[in-house]
Amino acid sequence: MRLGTLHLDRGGQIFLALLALTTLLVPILNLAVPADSPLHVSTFTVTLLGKYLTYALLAIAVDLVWGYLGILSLGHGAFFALGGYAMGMYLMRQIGDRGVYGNPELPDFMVFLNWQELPWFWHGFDMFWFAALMVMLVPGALAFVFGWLAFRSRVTGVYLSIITQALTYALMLAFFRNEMGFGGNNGLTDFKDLLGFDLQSDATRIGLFIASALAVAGGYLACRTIVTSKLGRVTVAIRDAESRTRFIGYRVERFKLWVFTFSAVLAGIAGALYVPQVGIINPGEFSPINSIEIVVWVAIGGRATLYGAVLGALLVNYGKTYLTGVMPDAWLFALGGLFVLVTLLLPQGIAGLLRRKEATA
Amino acid sequence: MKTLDTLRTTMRRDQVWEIMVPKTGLELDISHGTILYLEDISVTFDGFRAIDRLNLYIDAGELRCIIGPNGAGKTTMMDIITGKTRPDTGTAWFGQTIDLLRLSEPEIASVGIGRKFQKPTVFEHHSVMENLELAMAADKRVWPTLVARLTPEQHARIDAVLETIGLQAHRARRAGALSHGQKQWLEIGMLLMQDPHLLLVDEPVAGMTHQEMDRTAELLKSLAGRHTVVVVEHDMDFVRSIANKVTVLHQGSVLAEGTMDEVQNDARVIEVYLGGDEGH
Amino acid sequence: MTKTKRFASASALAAALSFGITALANAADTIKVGILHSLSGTMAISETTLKDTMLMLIDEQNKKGGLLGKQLEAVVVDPASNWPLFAEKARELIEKDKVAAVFGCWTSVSRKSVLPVFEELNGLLFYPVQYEGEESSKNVFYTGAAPNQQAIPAVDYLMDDLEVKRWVLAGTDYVYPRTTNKILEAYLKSKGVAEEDIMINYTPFGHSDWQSIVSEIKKFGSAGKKTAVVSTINGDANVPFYKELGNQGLSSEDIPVVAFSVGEEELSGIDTKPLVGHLAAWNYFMSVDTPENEAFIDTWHGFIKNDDRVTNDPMEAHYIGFNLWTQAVEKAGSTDTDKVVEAIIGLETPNLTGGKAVMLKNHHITKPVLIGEIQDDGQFAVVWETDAEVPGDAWSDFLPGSKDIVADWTPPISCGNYNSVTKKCSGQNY
Amino acid sequence: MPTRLLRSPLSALRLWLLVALALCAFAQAALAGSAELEQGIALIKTNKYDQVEEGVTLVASSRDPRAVGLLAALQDSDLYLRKADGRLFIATRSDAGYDLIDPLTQAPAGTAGKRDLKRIRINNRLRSQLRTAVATLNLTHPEASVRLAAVNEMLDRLDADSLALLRDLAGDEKNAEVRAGMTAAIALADLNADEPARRIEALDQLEGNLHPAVQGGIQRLLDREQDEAVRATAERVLEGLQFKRDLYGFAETLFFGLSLGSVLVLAAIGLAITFGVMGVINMAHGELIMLGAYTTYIVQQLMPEHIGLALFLAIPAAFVVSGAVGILIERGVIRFLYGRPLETLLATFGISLILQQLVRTLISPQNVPVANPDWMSGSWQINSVLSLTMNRMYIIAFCLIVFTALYLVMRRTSLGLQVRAVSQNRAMARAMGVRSARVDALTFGLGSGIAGVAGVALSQLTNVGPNLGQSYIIDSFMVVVFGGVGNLWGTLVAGMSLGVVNKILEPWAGAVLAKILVLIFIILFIQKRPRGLFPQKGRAAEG
Repeated sequence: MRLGTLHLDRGGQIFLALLALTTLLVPILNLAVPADSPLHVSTFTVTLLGKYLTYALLAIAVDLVWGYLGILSLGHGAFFALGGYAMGMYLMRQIGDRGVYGNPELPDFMVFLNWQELPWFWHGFDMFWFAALMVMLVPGALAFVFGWLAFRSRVTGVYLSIITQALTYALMLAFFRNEMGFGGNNGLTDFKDLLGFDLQSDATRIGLFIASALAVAGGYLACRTIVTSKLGRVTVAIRDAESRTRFIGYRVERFKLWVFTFSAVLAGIAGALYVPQVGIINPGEFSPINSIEIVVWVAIGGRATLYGAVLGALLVNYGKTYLTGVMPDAWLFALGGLFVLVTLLLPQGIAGLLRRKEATA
Repeated sequence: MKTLDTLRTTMRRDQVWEIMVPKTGLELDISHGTILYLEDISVTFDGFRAIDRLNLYIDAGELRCIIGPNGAGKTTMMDIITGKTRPDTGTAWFGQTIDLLRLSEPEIASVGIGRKFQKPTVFEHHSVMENLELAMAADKRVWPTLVARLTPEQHARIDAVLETIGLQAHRARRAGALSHGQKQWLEIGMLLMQDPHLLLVDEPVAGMTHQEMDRTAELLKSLAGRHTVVVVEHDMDFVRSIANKVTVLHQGSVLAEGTMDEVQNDARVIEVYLGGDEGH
Repeated sequence: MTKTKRFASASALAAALSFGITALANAADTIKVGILHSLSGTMAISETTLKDTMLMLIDEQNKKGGLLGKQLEAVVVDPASNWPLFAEKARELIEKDKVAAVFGCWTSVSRKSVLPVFEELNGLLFYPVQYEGEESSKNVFYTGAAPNQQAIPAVDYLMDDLEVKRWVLAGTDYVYPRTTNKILEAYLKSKGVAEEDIMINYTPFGHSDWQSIVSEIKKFGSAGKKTAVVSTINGDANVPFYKELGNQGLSSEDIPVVAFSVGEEELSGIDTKPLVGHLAAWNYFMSVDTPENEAFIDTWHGFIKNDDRVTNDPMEAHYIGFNLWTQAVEKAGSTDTDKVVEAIIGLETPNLTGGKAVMLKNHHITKPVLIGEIQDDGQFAVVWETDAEVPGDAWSDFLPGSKDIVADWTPPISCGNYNSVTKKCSGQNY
Repeated sequence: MPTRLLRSPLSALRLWLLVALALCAFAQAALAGSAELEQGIALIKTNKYDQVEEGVTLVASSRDPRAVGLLAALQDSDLYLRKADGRLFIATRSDAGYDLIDPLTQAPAGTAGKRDLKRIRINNRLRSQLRTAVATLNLTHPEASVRLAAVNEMLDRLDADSLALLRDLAGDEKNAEVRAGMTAAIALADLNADEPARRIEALDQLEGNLHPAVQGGIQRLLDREQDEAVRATAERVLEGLQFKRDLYGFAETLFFGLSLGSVLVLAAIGLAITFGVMGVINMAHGELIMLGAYTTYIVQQLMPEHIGLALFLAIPAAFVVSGAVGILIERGVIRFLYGRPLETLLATFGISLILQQLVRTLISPQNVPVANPDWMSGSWQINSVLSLTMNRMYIIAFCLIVFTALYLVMRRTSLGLQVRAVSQNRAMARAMGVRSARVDALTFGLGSGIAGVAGVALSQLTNVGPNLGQSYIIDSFMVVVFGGVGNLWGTLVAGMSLGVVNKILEPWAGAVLAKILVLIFIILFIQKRPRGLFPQKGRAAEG
């Protein structure tokens, strides 16, 4: 047991080893190897990998609540987006007077809408520590309040899934409103620098890539610690037989609440790392379809394995990048077909397939 | 209207809000010799009266069997005691001091009532040992659970229970892979790990072979005395083999109570079991 | 026993790395042109046509012998109406496919999303849709209308010719309608329209239940003054809006609607009988009778192999943008971004309505403004047009924040965001 | 109007015409009239906006009974010029090109090809003028209903000459309603009378008249009125009007709410079967609706001459198409996933992507046009403030019919019995001899077919395009969950109440905020009642 959280987790060990290798190699291949060398990794690839890693962290967060707690959240995109907005607000404030209107106080879109002063909820976001705190606090608090309401009154199964969907849908509509003060449909964009580092420079991109890799590794280890502890056994018990768990004396709603909140915080961190790498955050991230897609990654990778979630996120997103370029007119057929086939043929996901091969080998 | 009333009660100035009142009297008091009081309980589902003004008293340390035809309200009664179902009327007290109707399921479990379900529900994805570990009496709050490690005493206790239920050889096996009878025992083992004052056992021998049945009877009998055991069962032979006192439920209320012989000779019981068309 | 698994994980990662490493170096014999329009998702409705238009233009150019003696090659990607994906695809086109120019984007947010990428990698984007202005980038050429090339002339027409006294500004809640309405509000007030004679209403994207809003407009319009609706409602939310107008009995004589986002393509999705007489302001209509337009429509029908397909304003914008780009490349003798950017300013090309489109110093072009009435065949009859082309204005004179700002990409200013009062250039990324 | 006339360079001519019109009204000089008619027609033939405008004025002032047909045709853009001989005809499209009718005699005049004719173009200004002109001419129309419509039309644009005409005609008018309308118009003009008593009298006459022009007129009177007595009367009348208006306004909101609710119910009701009864989280539900809408389009394309009939035929066709696709999905995918409801979500999500892209590829990424039959458009005018649009009324009725039919199927047929049996206890039902595989397929087909039927209805209200399904799927799930999974009544009540609540909130919160509030309301409501409005009770619901 005490050999560490990675004991008996070959998938996790391999994943972390590969992650460490990539994190070491990619910066070298990007910065030190000349651009014309076949070994050179382009900045495009670095940003892309960084983006995939934030998705992987998001998928881990979803797998924690879905795979180990049985809560199918169709609203995790909301926590991701909120974390992203918190980071985006910091980046907006960092622009300072370099915006198109040169207003030192107000972001461009506020000048544009004739706002005279900064809304109260924008204060404090000029400080990185505050923004970093909000990245975790806002999604966490929302998840806590929402979870407290929902778990206390024992909303379960599809009912829970649908109201998480309602939550993210409502947030999407709200953030689309320009009156909300988050830039409406255009969202937040045109970022310049982060902690004084130019976001356009290769070194910053590498830095963000490494930060994402560390976050994924940290998130993975944290989740792994939870699921291998007795707490993890309780959550699986809740997943499999909720009322039985209650009858042996566990306050199911509290377990659900804390794990759900933790998962939301992870999703928020993923969002915060995502935004500086893609350069934009807008209400589209709240769209219910996005949240469903996250669940699909986890399902394809394999539920309740954590590393499967990472695998699924990487695979589906790489597939998307690749197919939208190669077969722009037909990639949805491939993606849709993949979803159907994996559900039918690989109920345990790819991780399940690997495990099965391992068992028969 | 109902919300208005709630609001009015909430706003009463002479009262402290319910949530702020500390829950008192969670220590079991059985000084009067009775551990469970169910009085005047009624439950209705969709117009169907599942429990109809039920009165039932269980003495501390006794082994009580409850029988009755299908739909007599046996499982519903257990649901009420464990907090799964709230009755429309009536009171349910555990000992002298604990009002069961004000507690949630985990609270009821933690004051010392354990339950085995009709359909064996063990945690299928956990090993036998993990099942027992989860059920073990311990601090069951979130943070302590995260940092909990098994102490040597706890290991010893699990081993002891494993021996009692005869599953030592299967300790690392997935519970889902156990046979039906083994699951039943595992569930009883989980009950034991909880170390409850009152055990509610719903149809423990359904689907068991004769040998398994005998062992179960032994086990239950050995528990009585130190624990109070209430068994709901259909199998008359099994009931006869363990019970000294039997309660017959019919249409949601007590029809007869006494030793097995007494109830078997009770004219109303015979009528219900043989004369009625819903015989077993 | 874990070999398979390790292999699978490793190959997944290797695959992820490989497309970055294998930078294609075979771009020597063709000039690549990127097409960045959504082919799936919500915007596919509008953008797919533009992809086809670009393919047609490239095809035609190749028939004429290509450019600089090389054939053009279209690189089509699908950003799937997903704004971050736009940025990713833009990067892919410039960095990986090494395209010489990109034609694409429709919504403002997609343009905003790709803008930093184009500026960072020094790419070229031709943006073909009417937009809210307040932007001028070194790397972007705006071939659609700026607000002064669409909204203000339309309001002038309503005011002078239809004697409209009361105004409903209805729009979808995003930046283009917000800005346009801000500009119009300021403009109307400057013309003496009272506050209570202006009603502003915003609805979400894809709004489909217009009953309450139309009923409100009806009430607003029954105050005895001639009322008109200026609609910046986005694309296909217009269809249920017009249907509701028709059903509640509001005809174009009672309350005319002038729309800035409704073109032939949007109308091809509806029965236009109840809409006859409502207006739209554009810089091009399919019904315009010129030889250039006739040729364009014939080519289009031949290319798409369907004579029922319509043409619209953004298609013309791509036509102009593409022609200006090819001219600039020929003039510069290279597809190098800096050379093309320098060469393109001041070039002119015939537009499809019988005039000339000139690329201005602020990267916008000159356009005529046409106002058309919807006919029952889904086409527009031009009822009014400007005497000459109107130069596009990047920074509106009617917004307090931008009235001192000018864009001029020629020396000595060379800035898209030059404050003529403080003499400072701000908001540039380099 | 008169001020505008003076602005034009031809104002002198117009002024003369005005006099002529006034004269004509009394003298009925047929000869002079026909001369004006000829002159007007000549101007219309020029096909230049301002000259046509002059022409219309002339034709209208001729008061020639033949003028109405001509002007009405021009108003409908049906008036064409034959290039060969420069004669005007009313042309209607036919198989061979156009059928021609003489605009003055209304006699058939042969046919012509598309290229032989040139349409007389009109613009908004002309349309407006034509409307008044036609209305003025229609004041003497033999049909009372036409006269009434004409009077109401004129209330909006009263001027000196139309008023003179109305005063003249009011005395002879036989029909009470039309006369009331004319009196109201005169009273409205009398609000400007010099004597206070006449103003009060006019106000009394206008009491309770809901025509928007009346309220505006009284409001303007109040703004300038000095006389206390008149003020008091005006305020009283206005207050009464306002009360009535509010009342009808509320009725209108309710109607809007119910019609929105009907759309929600229609969209959700198929899902109430597939999701509610079978437990399949069917993300492809929206696309099944979309298929229904596309079926409508295709049926209309097959019979372009009979739009209305096509719509009726589309209902069974859409049911069959969507139902068949549904059965295909069930047999091909879902049947392997029973007992794993959350995984049906993933598979059906994939199917929805495929179906969307399929439509984009096979038909078109653009929206397709679906025509509304004439009886679907327009509205039922109850009074000047309350009118119920026809298409919405049909939708409400259609929704109730579909609901009733489905309800009867589920309650009264053996299929319904078997469906309920399977959904409650699969093993038991199978033991009782229910062929559960067949029942599953049929149930899913039924739910999908109903979704297709909903698509037919939606095609009449909104865009038919590949994204159609996406815009309804989330709302559908909300409705089903809010109503209580597995309960058809719940779906009906939930859809209707969400629709009404949304519409009540909309005027003061705006469309977006109203929707957000409704969503928050659903979230909080589910906390209070975790199994929806009408939960399934008892043991069956557990586990």
